[in-house]
Amino acid sequence: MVVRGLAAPPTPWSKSLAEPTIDETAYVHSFANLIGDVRVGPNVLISPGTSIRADEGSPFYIGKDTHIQEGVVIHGLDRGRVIGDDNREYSVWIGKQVSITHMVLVHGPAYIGDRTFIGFRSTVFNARVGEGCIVMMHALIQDVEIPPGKYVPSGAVITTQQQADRLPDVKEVDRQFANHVVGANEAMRPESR
Amino acid sequence: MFFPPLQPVSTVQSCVSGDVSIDPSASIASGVLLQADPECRIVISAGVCIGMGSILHAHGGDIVLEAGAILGAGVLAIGQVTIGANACVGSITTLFNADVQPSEAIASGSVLGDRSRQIVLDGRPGV
Amino acid sequence: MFFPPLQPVSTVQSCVSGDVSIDPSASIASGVLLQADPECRIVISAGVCIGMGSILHAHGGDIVLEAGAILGAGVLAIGQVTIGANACVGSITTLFNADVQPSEAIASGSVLGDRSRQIVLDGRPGV
Repeated sequence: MVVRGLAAPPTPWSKSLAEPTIDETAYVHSFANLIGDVRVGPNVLISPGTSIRADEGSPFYIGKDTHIQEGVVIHGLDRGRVIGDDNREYSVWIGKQVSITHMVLVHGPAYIGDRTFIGFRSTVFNARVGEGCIVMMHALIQDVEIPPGKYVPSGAVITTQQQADRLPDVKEVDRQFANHVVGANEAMRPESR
Repeated sequence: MFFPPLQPVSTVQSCVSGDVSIDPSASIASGVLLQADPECRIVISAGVCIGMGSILHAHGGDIVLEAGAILGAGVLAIGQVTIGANACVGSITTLFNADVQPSEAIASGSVLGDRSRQIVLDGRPGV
Repeated sequence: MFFPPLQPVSTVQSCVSGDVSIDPSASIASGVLLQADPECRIVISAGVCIGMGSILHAHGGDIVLEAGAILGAGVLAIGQVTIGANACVGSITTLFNADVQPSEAIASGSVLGDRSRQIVLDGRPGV
């Protein structure tokens, strides 16, 4: 086998960054890359191969019981903030019991409400996704506010508020499929091994 | 369909965890993650090539890459997946509990095994 | 179409000759041959992956593998060839003075750039 390394590019502005604040009950894999003011809540799971960099936009908030799966990238623009549930300003707010699945890109300013599911390789940029939404795979959500409890099908490109307002409600069948997808990461939690 | 740009690889080395067997003639690019959950296996056969930043996560079954199979950059294979001999899976493809036949070529950016509810937005499916 | 089985590679090391530049993040399997004729170059960009026993021979122009491109096992690229970023070239494919577009997936066993005379034998093209 041939495996070659690639050095992580140095970020010149990251020298004076705040350190992440990680709750002692959270599990952050050693191959996860967290820098800057990232506030990680209780029982959060952060998988290997993730890159959570609050080096331009900051701070980031990741709520209780949330899963960040492999290959997820969370980053934020220098400008632009969202209001978190605590009425403070964040570059990225991710609520509690959220599932951010493999290879999702969350680019701040971005707000993701409690119990929302973001499917494989979808992108949320400059947007608010309300509580209890299900966003399926390979979707793009940009420059919009998605009301709570909405369903975004795979491959959807939602970039106007008109589109966002017409989205259908989540059905039980959607919730079941999302749980099936998330099941793949439950085994990751060290206590369940 | 929109795809986020492939991110630069941040992990210095590839990361392997669980029951993963890799043939010595396989070639694995930088930043690849191979993860087999308990009681699952990942098998990488002879002459297989895996592109940069790909993620293979075996869950509820094995992930088997048969001889000469190739996965492009940024491929995600999750669940139980078999990639047939000499198959070619284009970059940034997602495979969820799905198989690829031997010698089959899958276009870049495909999603296989997505059984979520499809709906029509703005008169176009899924758009 | 018939394909000879991939032969086990006897040379453990790859062989490089001429003006060949290889990004440190590229991964190259055993038995690969990279040969640039005089005044030609071979450029292997970041995150590229080349399968075992592949042969790249730049002749009359450059061979450029853009970032994240991946070539399967036993690929032959000869002449002037550009493989676009994140493209995926299936095993035992032959590229003769031909380009592959970014993110394109080429099925295993393809021939690109063959401009020889095609004839029909037994009612099937080229068989």
